[in-house]
Amino acid sequence: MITLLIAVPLALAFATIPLRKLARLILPVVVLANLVILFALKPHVGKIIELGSWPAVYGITLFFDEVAFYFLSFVNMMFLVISLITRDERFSIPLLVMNAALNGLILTADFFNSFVFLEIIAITSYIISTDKDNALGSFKYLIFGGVASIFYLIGAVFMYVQGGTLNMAYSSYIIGMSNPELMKTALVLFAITLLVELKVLPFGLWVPDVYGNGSALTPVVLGSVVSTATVYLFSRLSLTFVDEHLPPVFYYTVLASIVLSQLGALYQKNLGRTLAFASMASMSTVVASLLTRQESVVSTALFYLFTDALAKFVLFTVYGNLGVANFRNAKTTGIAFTFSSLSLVGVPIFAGFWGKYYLLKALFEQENYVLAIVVLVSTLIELAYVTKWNIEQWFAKKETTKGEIENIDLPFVQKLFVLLSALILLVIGLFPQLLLDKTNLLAEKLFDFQLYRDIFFGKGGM
Amino acid sequence: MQNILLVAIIGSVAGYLLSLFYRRLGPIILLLISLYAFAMLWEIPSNTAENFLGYDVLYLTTLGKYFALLSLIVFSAYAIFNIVWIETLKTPHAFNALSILTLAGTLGVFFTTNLVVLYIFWELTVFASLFIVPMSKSEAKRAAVWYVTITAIGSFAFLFATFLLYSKFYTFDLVEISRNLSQLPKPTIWLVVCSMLTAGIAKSGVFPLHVWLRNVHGKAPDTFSAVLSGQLVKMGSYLIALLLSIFPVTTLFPHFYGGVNILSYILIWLGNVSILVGTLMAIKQNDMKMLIAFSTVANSGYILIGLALLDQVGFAGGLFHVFNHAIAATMIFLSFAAVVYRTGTTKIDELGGLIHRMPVTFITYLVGIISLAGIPPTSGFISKWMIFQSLVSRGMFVTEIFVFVGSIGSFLYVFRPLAGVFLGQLKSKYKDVREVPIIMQIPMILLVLVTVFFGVFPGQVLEFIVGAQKEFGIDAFQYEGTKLITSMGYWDTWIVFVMFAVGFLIAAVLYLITPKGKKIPLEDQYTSGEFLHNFDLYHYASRFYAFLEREYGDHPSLENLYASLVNALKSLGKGIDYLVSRTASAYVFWLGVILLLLWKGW
Amino acid sequence: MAVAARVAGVLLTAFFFGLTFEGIGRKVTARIQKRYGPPWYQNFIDVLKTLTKHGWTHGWIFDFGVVMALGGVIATLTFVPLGNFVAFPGLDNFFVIVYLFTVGALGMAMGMVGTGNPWASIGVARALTLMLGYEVPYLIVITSLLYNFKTSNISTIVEIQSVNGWNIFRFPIGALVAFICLQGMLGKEPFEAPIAPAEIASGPMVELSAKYMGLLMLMNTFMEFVEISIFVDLFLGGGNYFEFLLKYLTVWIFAIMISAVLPRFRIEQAVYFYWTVPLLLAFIQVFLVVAGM
Amino acid sequence: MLYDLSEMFREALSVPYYYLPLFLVSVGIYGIVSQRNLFKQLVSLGLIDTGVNILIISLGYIQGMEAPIYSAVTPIAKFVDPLPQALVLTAIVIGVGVLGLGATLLIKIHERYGTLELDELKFSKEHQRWQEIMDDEGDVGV
Repeated sequence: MITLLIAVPLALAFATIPLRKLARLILPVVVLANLVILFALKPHVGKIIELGSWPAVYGITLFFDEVAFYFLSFVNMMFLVISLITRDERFSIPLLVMNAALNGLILTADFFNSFVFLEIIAITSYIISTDKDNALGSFKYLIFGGVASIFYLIGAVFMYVQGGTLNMAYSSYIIGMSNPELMKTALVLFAITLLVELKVLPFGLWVPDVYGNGSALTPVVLGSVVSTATVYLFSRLSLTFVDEHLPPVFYYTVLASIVLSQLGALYQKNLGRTLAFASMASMSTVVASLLTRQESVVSTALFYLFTDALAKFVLFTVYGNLGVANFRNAKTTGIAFTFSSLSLVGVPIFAGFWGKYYLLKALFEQENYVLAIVVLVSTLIELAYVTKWNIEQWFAKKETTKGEIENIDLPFVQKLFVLLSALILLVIGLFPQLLLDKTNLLAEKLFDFQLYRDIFFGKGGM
Repeated sequence: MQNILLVAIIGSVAGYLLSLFYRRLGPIILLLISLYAFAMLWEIPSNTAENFLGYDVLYLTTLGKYFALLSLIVFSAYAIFNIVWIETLKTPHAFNALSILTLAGTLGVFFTTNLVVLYIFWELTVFASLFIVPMSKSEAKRAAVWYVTITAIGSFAFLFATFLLYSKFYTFDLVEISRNLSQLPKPTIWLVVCSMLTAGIAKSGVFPLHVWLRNVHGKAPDTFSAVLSGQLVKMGSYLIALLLSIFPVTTLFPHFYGGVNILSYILIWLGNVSILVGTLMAIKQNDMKMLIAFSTVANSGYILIGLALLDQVGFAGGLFHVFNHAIAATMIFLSFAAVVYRTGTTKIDELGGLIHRMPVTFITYLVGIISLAGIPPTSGFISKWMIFQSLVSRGMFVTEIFVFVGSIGSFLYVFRPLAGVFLGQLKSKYKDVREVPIIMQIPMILLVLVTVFFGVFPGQVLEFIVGAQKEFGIDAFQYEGTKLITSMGYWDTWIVFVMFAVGFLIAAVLYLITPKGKKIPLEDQYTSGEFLHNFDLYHYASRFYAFLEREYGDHPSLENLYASLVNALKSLGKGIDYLVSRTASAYVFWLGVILLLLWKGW
Repeated sequence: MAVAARVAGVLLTAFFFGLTFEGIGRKVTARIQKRYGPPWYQNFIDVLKTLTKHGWTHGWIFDFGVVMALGGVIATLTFVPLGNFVAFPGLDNFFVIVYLFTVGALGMAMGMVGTGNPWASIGVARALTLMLGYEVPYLIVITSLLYNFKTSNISTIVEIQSVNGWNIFRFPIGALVAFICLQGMLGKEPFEAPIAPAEIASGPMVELSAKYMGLLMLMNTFMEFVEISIFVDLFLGGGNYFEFLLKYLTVWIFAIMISAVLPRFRIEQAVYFYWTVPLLLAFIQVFLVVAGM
Repeated sequence: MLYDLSEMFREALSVPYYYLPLFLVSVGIYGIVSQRNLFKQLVSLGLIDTGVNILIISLGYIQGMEAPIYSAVTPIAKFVDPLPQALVLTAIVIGVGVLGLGATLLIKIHERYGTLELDELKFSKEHQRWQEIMDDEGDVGV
């Protein structure tokens, strides 16, 4: 049943190639269907699905647990919103394919499959990032992604050669038992690939050119959806299957990335690029927290991830459609923008505050002062430019003339979703426990390799 | 307390909606909320704990009550003044809503000893006020960014300390923390206390984090400057007072000089430098609002010195100075707002002679500066006297230099707007200026009365101060009625006031029995025997203290230092941007390098 | 009632002896400058004459300023101990007197600038700047005394001196500094720039006429009286009423004699001077006091 | 202890059939780093791809074993590992997709800027932005 999440969008994508218009209409329906299936299957979490009835060791398997469920729901909901607000039919088919691949990426329990899905996501991302005639940025992304993905492939094959199976659970168990050092090497290879998608600095240098090109679609899809799915994969690989920390150099790179990308954002004179750098910084913060491998920190990192994705969705949608806006003529949009950006910084009563609050609390409980200070310093820098851009747009100098009136505000549907997201941020800000309970659960499951393994071994067995 | 906060928060939404119909309703709602809160709060005894939205976080200390009541006075005056003044704003709705929200936030700060709740309300205040700042002048946009950034330096340091304490004690309650604080190792205590104080220092505009005040106070909407200087800055002083008194500072830190511990001594030095910087910079300003902004820096220094002394007299003096400066700054900024309302400029040398057109505004300013400069019989003198007494009794002579320079210097700078704006030749441009409407006059007159009243009968204020001192185990300041007593002697505000009246009476009688003078126009002047065709220029206002200014004209500037620091950070950012703008080839190279690094280990 | 009598006593003393000593001062100056000089009662004539003439006023603030100036100084005067003759025992707090004093100064400054004449503004600006100069070393020296005696009541210090001997001998450096500052307070050469008749047409006084002039002359007399009295009380041991007046006259003549032979500093030179030499000396005094010598 | 790179190299160099992938990947990386022409960069990416694919196949190679084809004559279980070969097939397909997409993008870039040389591209991008600014100002003027 869960297989439909991958099969249906993929099949429909290829079926509608001749009928682009139809694809645009089909996209929301498909995503909605995905959501329905998901929620229908919610009682059945904690299952594996073996395709073609091969035992898990040899065959292709999907793994569906709470973590996957929540990530899938989030990704599909974001997709639903995106599909509703996008009017550009050029990207409907790539979006369908991407949806399939994202679902696949989250569900799969097989190294090589995850590589394939990752590549499909990458290719569709390249296509989507050509929005607004941005072929050059897209090409840059392609070179980055292309080189990086090779490491993942090597990693996957490496796991196979050492462990004798491509199944994540089995091969990491076997290697973990026989030679944990090898497991770590493979993880380093995987991580390098994922860091490109996770926008950590030396690897995320493509981001400003791709996000900052003025498109509304690209940064939303890449920033809010793809990154989230990648975080899932990254946390699975680095938390569930490995018991050890990645080499410290990763941690330091990510820390540097947080501060440096904030500085990059501070310098920018273009709002799009500022937001691009900001999303690099926040994603780096999430990665840094994941790298600490502490359950409480990881839980808050996920909290931070979800609220951040939502906030970035609002910011990029507003920027993509309006550019540097004059909010006096678009008050609702302006309020949504301000709420989201304040949430991004972590101003109290917005969701982002609790993200940073729990993060700091967890970090201090673990006595991890370095990351805490880095987070505080980066927040300070972020605060400066976010304030600047908010004020710039609320107190814009130019008075709008009558001719411009049509495009001074978002269209209704977008405005609705933007406002809705901002309100969700506010509600989570007022009742953070709603989300925190979930992320605590997720973090607990992420760390529970025993459970993951038991599900497999109970089912398949060697 | 919960009710007050909820009313204020809901009121901010109501203020927004109602001002959509009629913009003057917003200030009226603010006024009503302030009055309601004042009446409610007056009845609540101190040391009351209350729930807020089901969390047991509100706790009213005497100190908090004192500051909250003071804030409400400032906000009430501000609200009344705004009823008319609001007409000049382009965005009255947001202004009203955010003003009320600022009140809510600031009251929240005073109502809690829970560090996180305090932080939340603190940030609420900052962000509510942040968006008010650029509402009238577009130059204020940059100022607002500085405001929020520098305040955030403080509040993040505070947050850091909060979590550090949490990781040690697993509580956010300040009272409980202070009980166990001495268990921590020394460096940690230093780190925690200094980080927390940073928030207060940044907010109250004490050196070295004072740089935001000039532009924010100077360019914010005119009436809001009154709240900024009279109220929001006091939030910082509140935090300093709370932390210094609730932590057992005197036992935690070793004694240094004259019965003052080392931490207090450092704070006193910050206060000293603030006074010096604030005074000298204020003397230089040609913009009257910026001038008072720097005076706020100097007065925050006074408050800090008083509070850091942490004794019977000095601490009380610091707290009393909070009251005085809040009221005085509000009066001064409101009178400036009145001037700007009629003339549209804040430049001292563009104005002149307004006393002949706006007498009530002038009186407000006059009493304001008398209090600010600490001249009896206004309340401003009492606090200065207390601080002086404490300093002298400890023999802190170096600090005295700064305090005296600040005190005499304040005569210099407050006289500059007095002479340039209100006195001197009336500019022909402003011949037809009228006094501001009666509604704007009301708060000004009320504040004048408040200042003089508490200058003569300081009992009520002292009661709060003594309460706060007792609460934190400091020896209480002694007073009997209007007689203020210290170990080095006492004085009686009432007798001084009476003698002042007697002296005045004698002078008035002398004046009245002597022949009456003949009224002649301002243009009828000694002109060194020259024929003057333009009396607009016969007015000494620009570069009033030029002979003094040039003595320290090429002083080092902290503002420039910070600006260049930001530029340095930005050029780092530019470096990152350069990396981005290079094409892919370079990056893969980097990728390789990183990979190698990984393999070699760290 | 006794209080009222004492207050009247102080005020009348200041009036009669203040004016008389001023007259004597004029005589002394004239003799130093090889002139004959006016009679000793010339100042009484001046005050009475000006008070009976019709003058001009530039508006209510001018009138108000004059009244405030005189009223403020009178109020200050009532708290000043004349040796052991004190109107309000225990209330002669040094800081109260110093700050009450500024009410009069502010009134005068306000009234004079209120005339609308820029020379007055320049004069006031100079006066305030000069004040910034002399007050700092002065206050440092005086507070070192207060610290030493653990009281800020002037009459207590007077009493202590009657037992221990005069402070001018115990604290000679402090007395020197205080006297240099006194010269500035009195506005005598070389610190005369705020008035400087030849430069800025008498500065604050430029627009004064008739009774306004008279009232301010009175005010000036009282101000001088307060300033010198504090010096006499703190350094010369105060003494009884007549001793006090004698000491007063000595200090006054000394100051007059110095002023008669010196030219004037430019204003920033004066501030620079005060903040270097006297301030340094003041700190030597402070060091001696703190070290217990 | 992290995995030692020099160890890995020594191991790789001891096996002759690793030489080719190593060479190809090195050439590819050098190409991407040094070339200022976008098309050449893409080709370099292709070279790396190929190199890695060969590497994967060689990983599955076992000395002296036969091709993994079932027939009557082949002895059972004397095969080389067939799975890497299957994986490589997929990888090749994906690689082709990426290269194809890259080529498409290059065509678009060429259409827009008229060149694929990075140095010229930079200039023309600058030029274009300048042109846009001029256009905007022209609008305001009119």
